[in-house]
Amino acid sequence: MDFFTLTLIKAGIVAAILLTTLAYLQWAERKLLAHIQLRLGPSRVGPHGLLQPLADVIKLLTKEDLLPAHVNKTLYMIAPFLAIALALIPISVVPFGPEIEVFGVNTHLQLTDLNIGLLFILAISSVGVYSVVLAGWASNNKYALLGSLRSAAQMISYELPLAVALASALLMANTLSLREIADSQAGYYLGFIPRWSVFQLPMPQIISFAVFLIAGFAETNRIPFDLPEAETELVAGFHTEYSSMKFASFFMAEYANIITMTCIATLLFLGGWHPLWPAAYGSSFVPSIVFFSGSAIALYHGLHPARPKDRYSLPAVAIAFLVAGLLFLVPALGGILTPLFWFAAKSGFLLFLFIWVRGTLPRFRYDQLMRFAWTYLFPVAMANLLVTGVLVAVFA
Amino acid sequence: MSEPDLSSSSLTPAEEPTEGSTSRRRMVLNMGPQHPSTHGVLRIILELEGETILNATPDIGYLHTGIEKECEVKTYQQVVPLTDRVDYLANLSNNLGYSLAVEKLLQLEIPPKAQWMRVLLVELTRINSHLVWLGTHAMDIGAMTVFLYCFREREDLLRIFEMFSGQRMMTSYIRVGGLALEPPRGWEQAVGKFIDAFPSKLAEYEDLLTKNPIWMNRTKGVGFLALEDLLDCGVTGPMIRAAGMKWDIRKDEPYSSYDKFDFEIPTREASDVYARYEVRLEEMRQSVRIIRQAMDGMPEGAWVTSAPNVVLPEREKMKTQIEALIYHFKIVTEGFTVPAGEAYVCIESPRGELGYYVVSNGTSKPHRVFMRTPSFANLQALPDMVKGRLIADTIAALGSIDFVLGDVDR
Amino acid sequence: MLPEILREIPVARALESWDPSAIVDGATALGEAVLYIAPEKIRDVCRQLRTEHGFARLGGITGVDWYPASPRFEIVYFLHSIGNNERLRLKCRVAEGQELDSVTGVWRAANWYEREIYDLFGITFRGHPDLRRIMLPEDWEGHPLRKDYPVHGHRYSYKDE
Amino acid sequence: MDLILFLIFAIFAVACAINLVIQRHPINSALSLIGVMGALAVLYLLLGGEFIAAAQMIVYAGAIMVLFVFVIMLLNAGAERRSSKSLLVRLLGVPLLGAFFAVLGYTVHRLLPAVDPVRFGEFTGGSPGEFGRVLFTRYLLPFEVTSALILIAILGAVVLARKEID
Amino acid sequence: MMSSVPLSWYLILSAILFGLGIAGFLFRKNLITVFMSIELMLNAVNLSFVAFSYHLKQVDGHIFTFFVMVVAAAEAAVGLAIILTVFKNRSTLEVDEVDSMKL
Repeated sequence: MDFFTLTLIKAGIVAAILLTTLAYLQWAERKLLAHIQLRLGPSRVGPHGLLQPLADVIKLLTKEDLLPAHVNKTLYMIAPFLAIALALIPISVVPFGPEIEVFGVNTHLQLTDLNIGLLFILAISSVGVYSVVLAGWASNNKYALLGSLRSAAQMISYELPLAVALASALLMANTLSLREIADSQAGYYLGFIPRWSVFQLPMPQIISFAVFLIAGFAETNRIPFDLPEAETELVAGFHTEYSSMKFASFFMAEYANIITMTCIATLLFLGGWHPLWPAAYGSSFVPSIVFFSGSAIALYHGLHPARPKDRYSLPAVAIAFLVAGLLFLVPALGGILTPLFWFAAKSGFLLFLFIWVRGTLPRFRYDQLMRFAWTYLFPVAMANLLVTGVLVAVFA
Repeated sequence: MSEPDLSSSSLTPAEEPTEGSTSRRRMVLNMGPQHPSTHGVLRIILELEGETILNATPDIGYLHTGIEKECEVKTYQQVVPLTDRVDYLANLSNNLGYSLAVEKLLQLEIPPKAQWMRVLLVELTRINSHLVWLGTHAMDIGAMTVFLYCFREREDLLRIFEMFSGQRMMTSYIRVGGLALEPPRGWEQAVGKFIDAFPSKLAEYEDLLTKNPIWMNRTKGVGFLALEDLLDCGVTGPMIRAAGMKWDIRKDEPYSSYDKFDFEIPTREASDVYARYEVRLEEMRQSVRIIRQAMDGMPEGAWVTSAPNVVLPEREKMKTQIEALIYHFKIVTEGFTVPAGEAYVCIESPRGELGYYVVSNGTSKPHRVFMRTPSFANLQALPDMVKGRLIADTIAALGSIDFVLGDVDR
Repeated sequence: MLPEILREIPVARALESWDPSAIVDGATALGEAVLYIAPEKIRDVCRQLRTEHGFARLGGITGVDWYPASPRFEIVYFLHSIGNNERLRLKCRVAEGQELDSVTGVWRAANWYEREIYDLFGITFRGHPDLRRIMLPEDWEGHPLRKDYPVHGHRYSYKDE
Repeated sequence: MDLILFLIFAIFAVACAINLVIQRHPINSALSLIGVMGALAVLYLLLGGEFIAAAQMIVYAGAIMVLFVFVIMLLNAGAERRSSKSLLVRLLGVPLLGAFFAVLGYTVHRLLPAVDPVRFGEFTGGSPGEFGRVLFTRYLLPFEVTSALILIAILGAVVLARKEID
Repeated sequence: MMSSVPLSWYLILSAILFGLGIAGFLFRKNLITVFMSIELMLNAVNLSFVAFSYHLKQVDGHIFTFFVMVVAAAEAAVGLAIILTVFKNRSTLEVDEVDSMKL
């Protein structure tokens, strides 16, 4: 098939899935957070609030787009655009699975494979700080300015430990192509311990994984590092003056960044789409089992509904899960879907972590945040890099 | 409060220093009157260098409703609903303080059951107020979940208040002479259920905060003010107990038969935000203890005093006896008269010393009601707490003062 | 001129011996002691009470308007000694237009209370560091807690609107 | 394809550079400079410099320029004052500059020996692997010297920007 | 061949950018803008390095570019620190006004 056509099809699929995930990640966050806090979360729009993202989008689109009088207009308009663009670009080099064959066409489950894929992501994300800085500056508002100053300092500071943590994982993978990085983690020690980066010899990258996650929290401005938009201090930080879709784009950018971050973590540290244990021990049946048990649970609750409307919604969910589980058992599809399942499961777990932490921790103070980056995170990441380097040099 | 620099604390909003002046790097930030963490309409004029606060000037009065003036045109009993609106998170404490002052002027004897009921309700109010404080304070520092946990328990409390008075917040349940209504059927079960469950809920909050390193980083050593300064600023309540002063009006000048209850006064030495947090949490535990004692030893008897010229007669009597009807008519139309004189009564509200100074000129309306509200005095200590610290510390310090703007502005 | 009834209060006796002209009157009612202080002496009396008699706390200051009596105002100081567990009320009778010494130098707590009285009663305190309106807007006319201030029918619009 | 990409990004770079020079407010100039750097990164990619293109974005656009923007925001530096220039300068400045560039371009074009035009993908020596190999063998000494320089620069910056101890 | 670009075009672009850098350096008065003009000149030179590197099919030009970047980073750190200090002492960024050696 023609390269352009193929890329266009893949781009369409990725964009559709990514944007849906963005919308539903927000729904999932609200729902999960609500359950952590012993409340229900969105439940009015659609069954279990499933249409809430749609309602939000409609609401935000139809809201009046305010342009405050005192802003620097050009930069004020550019900033949210920049934010969403720079947040969506990196996903183009992320591989979601191995090479597959669909309708006789061999292709990678990836938009494009750059041999400097990781550098590309770093390059794009390092520019991402401008959207925040410009938004704060252009708003001509003191809270926004303070927020963006904080943000600039924070993102630069945490980029260092982040990059160093990546470097130690790269030392073992010995490539910058994300697909090759994931492939370097295939296989198992003793037949069952996965050779993921976090377990890989000579130096398991657990420490750099932790550093990467913490710095990732900071890079994406999530609690406990959400100082640029710390609402109780700076009202809403850099996007205080934004409304309507411009405001929404900052939020979408934040969630897109989180998704990118979890994808990189999965690829670099958790072995990408490689299952937790070998297919010989039945790992390829895991997705079906998961979906079937989900289906059974939904069916059980549908038969004993807590609320009247669950009588219909939960069996519907059960049927959907059943179909999904059966799809994995179809030989032609199973080969494609199983790696995707593992990739999504690992990223999903990390996303859950992001939400969980938000429900648990308070916020750092600005100076504590900077001190944490420079006096704990960075030295730890450096030491880990050194040890990894020595061990790789000795054993390789 | 130290002597403010008049030249720099100008009230014009967000005045930009003039170009080329040496103070060009100083930024004036208007925190409030609409700001997520000023809990109402408080405005703090912050002078910043970077994020360091050079000077903080609170500007109050945005919620000034002239309650003290309004009291002068209401009859004595009509003032009670106004006191609800002073400190709207601890309205029963305000009801009690005012009622005690008027009762002192009238020299009324309150039956034991009413007194014990009052203690119970006021302690429930203390828990209620502290829950709102803990929730919003934790929310300010970013711990969102604690906020919702606290409001879950507060909801139970508001239901109990509704059960007693028919109102969730503006209860007006404690009146001059006793209580407004007979305690409802089943209040023992409702209150009992709450205080049985509450200690485990407190433990839940503590799990999320007390040993949390981020929480400790944010609160320990923040908002410190030495005991002498606190006394000098007129600060009372949990804040002064967190500085090591073991002083609680419930113990030192017992009112409403608090002397018959057994409880501890928690104190800490550190005088920072964390110490205030610990003191208030411990106070909630002590309140549970007091409530349990009040429930176990609740005396039998009348819930309102027998003073026909002050307290409305029973419905049945009013319909059958002419004296009762006359009293009812007189109290409803013109209120009861209070002998000329003045009385100052202070009680320990959740925020500190809550004093009511009532001056009577012998008519049925007070000549002057002065509310010595704790938040007003406590807020004066804010500038000294935050000078030289960061913006984020202001948020923590503000939360630790636990002021209510209605209480500040009246 | 210490009234007989105050002889039993040690603080009153001590003040009397320190400056006989400071106390002009006094009363105890309902178990609360009230001393009427000569307005020009109030700051010295407060300082004396704080340093010598342990009244470390100023509970508050307020005013009472006895319109149309003369002198019209009473300024009431609520003093408290935590150490002795003792409360004392000082009063100054002030005529309209008469100034009073500020006690902010004695207790910092007096700052806002005096501003409040300045705002709501219109009594000026000499030596106050920052005597501005506290509750009402700066350009408000009149002093609402005065008895001759109308309760109804007042209109106000913010100047900069 | 090469030509189109080159033209797009070359014109973009020049436009940004001109904007840098004529803008009065430093923040606009800084953003223009970031535009120039982004365009140059793409041109590096066209010339086979994969690593250097990424480094351009990470180091130049992502770190150095953030520092600039940060300082501009911190100082809240206002727009430059307009200076009074003579009429001659105003009228002739821009055409003269254009003419100068034309002459310059012609000279460069003429002086350069006829070589093969640039074709994308012909030179792959700029990949990170190749780059690293040369950097850490042939250029090891300069590399170490540069790291010492960076260290000294950090110390210098800290000393300069530190608050006065009073 | 229509779709390829002569090497000289890269060099001309580099020259133009360099010239604009000089123009900015000479005409601008704001210290920070002057500083940024210098960065623009460095970038222009980098482009020539990379272009020559392509011509010679050697990676050395890239390495030179890399060193230039590192030096530029060091320069920016120190330079901006100096600008901060100048602004702190004189509260201006105009080149013309920063003309005395001492305050």
